[in-house]
Amino acid sequence: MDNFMRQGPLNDLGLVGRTSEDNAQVTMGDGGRPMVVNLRLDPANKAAMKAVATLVGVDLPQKANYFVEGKETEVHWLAPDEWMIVSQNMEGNELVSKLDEALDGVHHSAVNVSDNFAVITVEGEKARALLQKAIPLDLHPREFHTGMSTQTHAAKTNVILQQVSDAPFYKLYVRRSFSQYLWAWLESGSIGFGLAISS
Amino acid sequence: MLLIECPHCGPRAETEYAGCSEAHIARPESGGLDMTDAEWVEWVFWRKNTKGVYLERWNHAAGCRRWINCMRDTVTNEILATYKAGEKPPKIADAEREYKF
Amino acid sequence: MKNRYSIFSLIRNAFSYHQEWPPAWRSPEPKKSYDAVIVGGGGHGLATAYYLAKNHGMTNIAVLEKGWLGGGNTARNTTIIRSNYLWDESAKLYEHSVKLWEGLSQELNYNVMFSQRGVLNLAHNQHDLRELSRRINANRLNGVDSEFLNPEEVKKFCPAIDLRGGGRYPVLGASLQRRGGTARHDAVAWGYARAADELGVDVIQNCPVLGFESHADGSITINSGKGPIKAGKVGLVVAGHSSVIADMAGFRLPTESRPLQALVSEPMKPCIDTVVMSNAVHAYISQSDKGELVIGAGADAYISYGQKGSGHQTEHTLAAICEMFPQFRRVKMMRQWGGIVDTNPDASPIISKTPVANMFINCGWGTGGFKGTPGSGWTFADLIASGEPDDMNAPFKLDRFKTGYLVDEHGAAAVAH
Amino acid sequence: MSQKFRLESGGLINRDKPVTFSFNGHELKGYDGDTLASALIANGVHLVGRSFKYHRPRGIMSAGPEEANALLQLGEGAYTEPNARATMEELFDGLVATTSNAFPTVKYDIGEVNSLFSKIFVSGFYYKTFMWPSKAWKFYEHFIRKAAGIGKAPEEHDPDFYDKTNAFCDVLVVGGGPAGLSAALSAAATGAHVTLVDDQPRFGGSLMAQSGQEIDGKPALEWVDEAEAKLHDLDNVQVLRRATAFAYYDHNYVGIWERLTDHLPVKPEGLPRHRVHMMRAKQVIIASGAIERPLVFCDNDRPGIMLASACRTYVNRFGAKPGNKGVIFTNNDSAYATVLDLIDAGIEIKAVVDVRKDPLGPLMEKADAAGVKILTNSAVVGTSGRLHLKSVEVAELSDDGETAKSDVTEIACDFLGSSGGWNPTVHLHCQAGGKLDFDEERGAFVPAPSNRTNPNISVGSCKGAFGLADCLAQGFEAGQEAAKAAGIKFRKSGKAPTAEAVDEGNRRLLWLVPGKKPLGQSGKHFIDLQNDSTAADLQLALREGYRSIEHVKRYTTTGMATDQGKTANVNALAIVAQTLNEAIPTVGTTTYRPPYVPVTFGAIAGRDIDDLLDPARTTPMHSWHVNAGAEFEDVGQWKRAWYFPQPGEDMHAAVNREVAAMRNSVGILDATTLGKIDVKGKDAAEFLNRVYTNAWTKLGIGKCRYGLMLGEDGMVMDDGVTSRIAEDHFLMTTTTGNAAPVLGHLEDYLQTEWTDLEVYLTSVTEQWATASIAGPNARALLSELTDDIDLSNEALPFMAWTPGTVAGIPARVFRISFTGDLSYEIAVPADYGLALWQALMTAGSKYDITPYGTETMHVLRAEKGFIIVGQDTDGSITPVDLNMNWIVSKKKGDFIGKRSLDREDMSDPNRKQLVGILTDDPKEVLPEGAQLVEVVKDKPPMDMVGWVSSSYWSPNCDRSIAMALVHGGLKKMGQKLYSPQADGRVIECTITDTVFYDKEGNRQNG
Ligand SMILES: Cc1cc2nc3c(=O)[nH]c(=O)nc-3n(C[C@H](O)[C@H](O)[C@H](O)COP(=O)(O)OP(=O)(O)OC[C@H]3O[C@@H](n4cnc5c(N)ncnc54)[C@H](O)[C@@H]3O)c2cc1C
Ligand SMILES: NC(=O)c1ccc[n+]([C@@H]2O[C@H](COP(=O)([O-])OP(=O)(O)OC[C@H]3O[C@@H](n4cnc5c(N)ncnc54)[C@H](O)[C@@H]3O)[C@@H](O)[C@H]2O)c1
Ligand SMILES: Cc1cc2nc3c(=O)[nH]c(=O)nc-3n(C[C@H](O)[C@H](O)[C@H](O)COP(=O)(O)O)c2cc1C
Ligand SMILES: [Zn+2]
Repeated sequence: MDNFMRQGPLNDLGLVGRTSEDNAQVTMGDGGRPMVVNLRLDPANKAAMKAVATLVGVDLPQKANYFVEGKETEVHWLAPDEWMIVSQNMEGNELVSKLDEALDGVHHSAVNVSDNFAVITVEGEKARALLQKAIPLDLHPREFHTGMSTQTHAAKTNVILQQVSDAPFYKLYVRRSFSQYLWAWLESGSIGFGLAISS
Repeated sequence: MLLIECPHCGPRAETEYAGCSEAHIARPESGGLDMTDAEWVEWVFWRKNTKGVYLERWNHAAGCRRWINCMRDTVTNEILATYKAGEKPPKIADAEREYKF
Repeated sequence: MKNRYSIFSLIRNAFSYHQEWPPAWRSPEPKKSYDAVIVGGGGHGLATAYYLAKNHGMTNIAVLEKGWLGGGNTARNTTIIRSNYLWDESAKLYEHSVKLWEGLSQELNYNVMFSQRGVLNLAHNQHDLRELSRRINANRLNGVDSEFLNPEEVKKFCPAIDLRGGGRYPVLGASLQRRGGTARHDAVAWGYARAADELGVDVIQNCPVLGFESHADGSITINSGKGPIKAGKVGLVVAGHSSVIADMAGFRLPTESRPLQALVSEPMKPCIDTVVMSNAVHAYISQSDKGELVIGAGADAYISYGQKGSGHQTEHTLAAICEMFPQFRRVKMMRQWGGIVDTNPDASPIISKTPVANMFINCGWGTGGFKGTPGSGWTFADLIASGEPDDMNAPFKLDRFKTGYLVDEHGAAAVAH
Repeated sequence: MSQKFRLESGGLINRDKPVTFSFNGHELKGYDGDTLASALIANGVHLVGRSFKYHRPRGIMSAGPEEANALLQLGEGAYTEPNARATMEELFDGLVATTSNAFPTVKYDIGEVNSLFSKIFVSGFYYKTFMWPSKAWKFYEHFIRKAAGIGKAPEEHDPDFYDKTNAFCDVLVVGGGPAGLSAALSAAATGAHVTLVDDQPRFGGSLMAQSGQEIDGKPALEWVDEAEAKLHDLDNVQVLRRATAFAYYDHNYVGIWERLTDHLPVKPEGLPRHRVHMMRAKQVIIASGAIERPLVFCDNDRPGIMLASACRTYVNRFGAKPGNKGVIFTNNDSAYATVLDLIDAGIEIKAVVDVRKDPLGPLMEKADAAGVKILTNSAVVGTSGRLHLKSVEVAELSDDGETAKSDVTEIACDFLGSSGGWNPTVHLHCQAGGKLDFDEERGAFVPAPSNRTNPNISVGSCKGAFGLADCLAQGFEAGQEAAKAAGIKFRKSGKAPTAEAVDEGNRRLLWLVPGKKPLGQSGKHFIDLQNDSTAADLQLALREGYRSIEHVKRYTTTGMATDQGKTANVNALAIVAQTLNEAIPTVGTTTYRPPYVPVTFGAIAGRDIDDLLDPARTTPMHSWHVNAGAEFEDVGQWKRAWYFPQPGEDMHAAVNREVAAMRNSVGILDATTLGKIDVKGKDAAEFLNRVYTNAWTKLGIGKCRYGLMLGEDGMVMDDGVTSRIAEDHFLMTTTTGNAAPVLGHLEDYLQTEWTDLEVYLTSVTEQWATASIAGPNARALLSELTDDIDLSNEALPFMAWTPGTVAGIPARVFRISFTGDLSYEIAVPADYGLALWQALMTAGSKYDITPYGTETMHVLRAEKGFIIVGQDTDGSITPVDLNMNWIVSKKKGDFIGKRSLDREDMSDPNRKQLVGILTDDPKEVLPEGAQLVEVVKDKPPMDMVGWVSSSYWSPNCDRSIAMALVHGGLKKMGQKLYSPQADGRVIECTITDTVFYDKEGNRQNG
C-alpha cells in the first residue's frame, strides 16, 4: 500500500506553502494522520485492564478528562468505559487484532478509527484565547492544563481536546467531515491575533 | 445556557447535552406485549411534566455520551443533583418542592 | 354593543378629556355557581367563553384567570397567523380560524390589527422543496390559499431577504400564504374579554384554580383562590400549565411544557413587509406596526415553567436572522422573553373530553396556537356546549394516542409557530 | 457656532484634541472625551429629535443609558446605525449623526400635525378605530407603519465583523463605580479570578460626575486611577471597559457586550467592531449604580429639561453647560449637589423649586447659605418654549400635594434639572430571578437577597446605598464574600476604602406633580418620553379596566421603548398605585428582561454567520466531485454530489445520461455519507433483534441484511443494511441524515433499558469512504482491481460481503444494491477514499464508467420501488403502510415499536399505504408532493386520498414513474386517481405496484 495514496481531510485546504502572518500569536496546523483505536471495556475487569496496559505499555487512565503517555502510546479517557488509544508504532488494524487477542473472551470492542479524525494543532500565545471562543469549557490552566484531554464541542463540531504542553499546545481531534469547517471557524477567530501555519 | 454537572466528566455547558426527557420511567419488561393499549400508551406518551422538582435525563452527547440523571427545579432551574444512569435519586432535604399553579 | 368603539366615539370622548370611557370589562366577584367555568384567561379561554355565550347562548359562565388576562402565551407570541397546515384535520381547524380572523375586529368591535401581509416559508434544500410542494398542494385542495414562489419571486415579494442565505443556506424557493399575517396579540385577549363581558360572562382575574371536586350529580366544585365555585361544566384552557391542572383533576396528559423564546429589535421605519419563516435555520421574523422586528426562536430542550430560556437559543436565532438578512446585523435587540409552550407528541392540540365527567380540555397548541385562537374557542365551545365531539374537533381527542390516529404536524409545526 | 456652551475649564475631556463631527449636516466641534450628547450640548444644540407619537420637539434628557429622547441615526450607507443613544456614543473625528424621526427637518417636522390630534390620539386609540370599512386596515396600516419606528434600518450588507467568546471567572463585578472598584479590589486580593466590566470608557462611575469627593483621603478620581492601575497589574484580574453586562441567564451565565471600535475614527484592521463575552461566573457582584428618577410634571418634555444629575455630569465630566440660567426642581437633597456645582461653574440658578415643606439636608443648607433662591412646598406646574425651554411656571402646593395653588410665578430659564430621587439599577438582579423589596422611605425598589440558581450580591447604590462611604464598604465586604463563596481559600486582610459619610436629608415623594388644570386637560405629564405615554394615559387605562401593571404597560406602551422604561417604570407604577389606592409593592414592577441596553444582533450572532453558520460536511472524494463540475445537494449537513452535468446539460439530461450509463455499463456513486455503527459483543444479534423489525440471529457471517427500525410509536424511523462481521460483530448502516440520532437512540436502550446486554457501539461513519459501483460491468471492473477476492456469484452472492484488497487498498466489499443492478459497495479507510475513486475511474474508463449523483440514485431506486426514509415516510408511516409486512417478524418477541403496531387504529385497512403510480400520459411526470383525489371537483375543497412521495422520469421504463401514499391503496390496484395541479391541469393516473423495472430482480443477481 502506497502512502502517497493517503489523503488527510485537511489536504484540500492547501496548507503547505501557505504564508504565515508577521508577529503571529497563534499557530495552527494539520496534526497529521495518527493511528487511533477506540476501546470499550469495563474498567472493573482488572485483569483485562492489566492486559491492555501490558500491550500498550501504559495503564488506561481512569481519571476523567486526562490522558496518559507511554513510550509509544497515548491513551485518552473518553468515558468511564471508553478510551482513545493513539499509537506511534502500531497500525490501527494491527493494534485492534492485538487487543482482540489480549481480550479474548472478555466483553470489549476495539475499533480502528484512525481515518475517522482530522487533527488540528493550535499553539502559541493566543492559542487559549482562540480556542476559548469556540469551546464552552474553562481552558484556564487552573481548570484545563497539560495532561488533560476531554470531549467537548468547538463551535458546532464535537471534538476531543488535548493539551499537549504548556506552551500552550493543543490538539483537536475532530471528525474528518467537520474538519474544514472547524479550521475555517478557528481561522476566522484568529483574525487580529496573526496566524502562522505550522508545517 | 444551563450548567449541568456530568457525574462522569464534571460541570459542562448545556450545549454539550442532548435529548432531555423524563427519567426513571423504565420500559416495560415485556415490551408491553401483555399490556392493554391504554397501559402501553401511558408509557410511550404520558409524562409527568412536573412544575417543581423534576427528575430528568440528559445525554452527554458531546462528552462521554453517557445518559445521566438530573434533579432540577423546573421553575427556577436550580439543579439539586445529578447522578448516573441506573442510580436512584439522592435524598435531598427540600426536593419535594412543587408549585401549585 | 353598549359602548361601541369608533372614531366618532373617540372624538366625542375627547371633549370630556376621555374621562367617560367605561371599563372594557367588569371586574366581578365570582358567583357561587355557574353553568360553565373556563379555566384560563388567555386568548383561547376568552374566545371559548365568548363563543359559548354567542353561539350557544350560555351566559351564566365565568372565566377564571390566575393572573392578568392574556398574560400567558397570548402576551408572548410572535403573532404569526396562517392556515397552511399539512393534514386535512389541521387545515380545517386553522382555516376556520383564519376565516374568523378576517372579520374579528368588526365582530368584537375591537381592532385586533389583523394584517394579511403574507407568510413566506423558505426552502433551503431539495427536501424542503419536496415538503413545501406537498403542503402547498394539500393546502390548495383543502381550499387554503398557498402558492410556490421561486427565488426571484421571493426576492420581489420580500426584497430584504438575501437569497444567498449568507452562503450556507441559499433560498431555493418558498411557499406563500397571502392571507396569512400577524395580529396584535394583546388586543385579541382584550377584545374577546370585552365582547364576552358584554354578553354577560364574568371574567375574573387574579383567581387561580387550585383543585377540583366532582359530585355525583355531575357538577364540579372548583377550589379557587377566591373560594369554591360550582360549575356544571368545566373547560380547561391553560396552555403551558395543562399538566399541572390535569394533575389537580386527576388525569394525565402526553403534554410537555417547554420555554419558547422571542425577541424584538428596536423600532425602525418599515423595512420588511411580510412574515418570513425558515425551518432550516430556525428563525421567524416580521415587523410590527410599531416598528420592532419581532423574531421567534426555538424551544429549549428541557421542561420549564420559568418563562425565560437559555441564552444560546437567542444567539442561534440571531445568527440565523443575520444570515437571511445581513443588513440587520447592525440592528439591536431591545427585549427578549420566553413563554411556556405545551407540546404534544404529534405537535397537534388536544380538544377533548377528559376522564372526568363534564370536564373538557383544550391544550397542546404548543408553538403555534395564537393563530388558532378564534377557531379553537369556537370548536371548544361547541364541544363544551354539546358534550360530544363534532367533525372539527373529533380528530383532536385525547384518545388518539391510545388508538394511534395521530395528526402528526411535525413537518409543519415542530419548528415553532 | 463654536462650543459656546463649553466651560472655560474643567471636565475629563482632552481640550488638546479637538474633534470635528456633523449633526444634521452641520459641522460642529467637540473634544476627545466628549460623548455625542455632551458635544451637542457644548454647541448649544438643544433640539435633537422628535418624539415617537406626537412628534414633539425633544432634547437630550440624560447623560447615560437611560436616554429616552436623543436617539440618533449614526453613520451612513452600510455603516449606518439606527437609534443610537447620543449619551452613550463617544465622539470621534468624522462622526456623522442625524435626527431620526423628523421630516423634513427637526425644526419643521410635518409629523407634528399628530400633536394637533393628540386629544384623540390617546392610549388604546388604535384598538378603537380603523375598523371600517372592514377591509381597510391594511390601507390605514400602511401609513401608521410609516409614521412609526424611529431610526432607519441599514439597507446594505454590514461590512463589519463581530467576535464572541466564552469566558469564565470566579467573581464577575459589573460596574466600575466606587462600589464595583472596591469589590473588585477586595475580591482580587483573595487570589480569585476577577473580571470587572463597565459600560463607560473610563472607570469611576458617578464619581466622574461629582466634585470634591475624597476616598482614603485622596481626590476620588485619583483613587479610581490607582485602583484601576492596581487591577491592571494583577494576573488574576481582567478589566473590560465599554463593556455592558446586558443579560443574566440562569446558572450565572452573563452576556457582556464590549464595543471595540465604535469610538475610533479609523477602525483598525483585524479588530472586531464588538465582542460579546458569554461569561460563566461562579459569583456575580452587581454594582451597577442608580438612575435618577425624573419628576412628573406638566409639559416636562421640552428641550432643555433634563435630569438634575445629568446637568451635573455635563458640567463636571464634560465641561459643558446645559444652559445659562436654570431651575432645579427636586424632592430630595441630592439635587443640591448639582446646584452647588453649577453655581461653581458660573451658571445662574434662577431658583430651586423644592416640593418638600421643610427640606432638610446638608447640601440644601449649603446652597441656602450660598444664597440660592429656594422655593419650598412648590412645584413646576407648567413650562413653555416650543423648540427650547423658555420659562417655567411655579406654584405653591396644596397640603396633600395633589393640587397647586393658582398663584403662579413664571421664571425665565433655558434649562431645568429635575430630580425625583433615585432608582437602584436592579435590572441584572431581577434578570437573575432576584426579588425586590420596597424601600418606603426612599420610594425605591431594592434587591432582596439572591437565589441559589444564580448566586450574586448587589452592592452600592444599586443596593440602595446612596452614600459613597457605604458603597465602598459594601463593595469591599462583597468582594471577599463572593470569593469565599466561589471556593477561594484566603485569609481576610485589608480594609475597606473610606469616605466621609454624608446625611441624605429628607424627601417628599410626590409621584405626580399637579398642573394648573386637572390632569389631561391642558399640557401633558409625560411618563415615558420615548413612547409618549402620559400620566393621563395611565389613568385612562385604569379607568377602562386595564388594572394590572402589566395591562397598563401594554395598553399605554409605557416602558416598552428602547430605554425599557429606565426613567419611566417606577414613576408609572407609583402613579398607578396612587390612582388605585394600593400600596406600591402590591402593584409591583413589570418584568425586567434582557438586554439591559439594546445590543447589536451581529455581536450576539458572533462568528456563526455566513459559511460558518453551520458545518458543511464533505466526503474524502469531495474535491474530485467539485473538479468534475458536480452540482451538490444538501442532505442534513452533508454536501452530496447531486448530478454531474456535462457542458450544455441540464439536470434532466444529465440524470438521463447517468441512469442509462449505469444500466448499460457501470456507474459510480459516492456513498460515504451513510451512517455506520460498529456493533460488538456477544449479545449483538439479540440487540439487533430488538431494534429492528426482522430477525438477525440466523444471519451468517459474511452476509448482509436489510433492516427497518421503528420508534416506540411504531413509526418507521430509519433503515439500512447491516452486515455480520463475526459471531459477535456487526456493521450497521443508517441513512445519511439519521446517523447521529440512531446512535443516540441505540445507546439510550443499551445504557438505560437493556443494561444486561453485552454490546458496545462505536460510530465509524467517518472511518470509511464508500464508492458504490453498479451496472452490468461492475463485476468486470472490480475484478480488474482486485486479485484476492473471488467475485463469482457463488463466492460473493447478493447480500454478502468480504474483506479484500481493491486497488491495493484494504477494503470491505459489500454486494448490496440500492439500484437493483449488480452492484458492489467498496469501503476503504477514508484516507484512501479519493485514491479508490480515482483507481475505479481509471480502470473504468474502458467501460465508460459514469459518476452519478443522488438524483440518479433516486431514480434507480424508485424504478425498483425501494423507499427512502424521510421521503417516502414522514414519521406517520408504519412498515405495514409501506407494504413491508415481510420484514416484520411475527415470530420474534418484543422489538422496539412492536406493541404500538397493535393499537386499534393501526390495522385500519384505510390507512395510507405505499403504492406505485403511473400517469396515463407516460410523458407526464407528476410533481413530488402532488396530491391525489378520486373525484375532481370544480373547485376546492376536494377530498384527498393520498400524495406523491417520489416521482421521476425513468429512462429505463421510458416513462414516468411515481410512488404515493394512498388511503387503502393496496386494495385499489388499477384504480384511477387524479392530481389537480396549481395551474388548473388535472393529471390522470393509475395505481399500480411499486416495482417498475426488472420485477424478477435478475439484474441485481448479476
Ligand atoms: C415565544 C412564543 C412565540 C409564539 N409564536 C406564535 C406564533 O407566531 N403564532 C402562533 O400561532 N402561535 C405562537 N405561539 C403559541 C401561542 O402563543 C399559544 O399557542 C397560544 O397563545 C396559547 O393560547 P392560550 O390562550 O391557550 O394560552 P395562554 O395565553 O397561555 O393562556 C393560558 C392562561 O391560563 C392561565 N392559567 C394557568 N393555570 C391556571 C390556573 N391554575 N388557574 C387559572 N388560570 C390559569 C394562565 O395564567 C394563562 O393566562 C408562540 C408562543 C410563544 C411562547
Ligand atoms: N446623592 C445621592 O442620593 C446619590 C444617589 C445615587 C448615587 N450616588 C453616588 O453615586 C455613587 C454610587 O456608586 P456605585 O459604585 O454604586 O455606582 P456608580 O453609578 O458610581 O457606578 C456604576 C457603574 O456601573 C456601570 N454600569 C451600570 N450597569 C452596567 C452594566 N449592566 N454593565 C456594565 N456597566 C454597568 C455604570 O456605567 C457606572 O460606571 C456613590 O458615589 C454615591 O454616593 C449618590
Ligand atoms: C409581538 C410582540 C411585540 C412586542 N413588542 C415589544 C416592544 O415594542 N417593546 C417591549 O418592551 N416589549 C415588547 N414585547 C415584549 C413584552 O414587553 C413582554 O416581554 C412580553 O409580553 C412577555 O412578557 P413579560 O416580559 O412581562 O414576561 C413584545 C411582545 C410581543 C409578543
Ligand atoms: Zn460526561
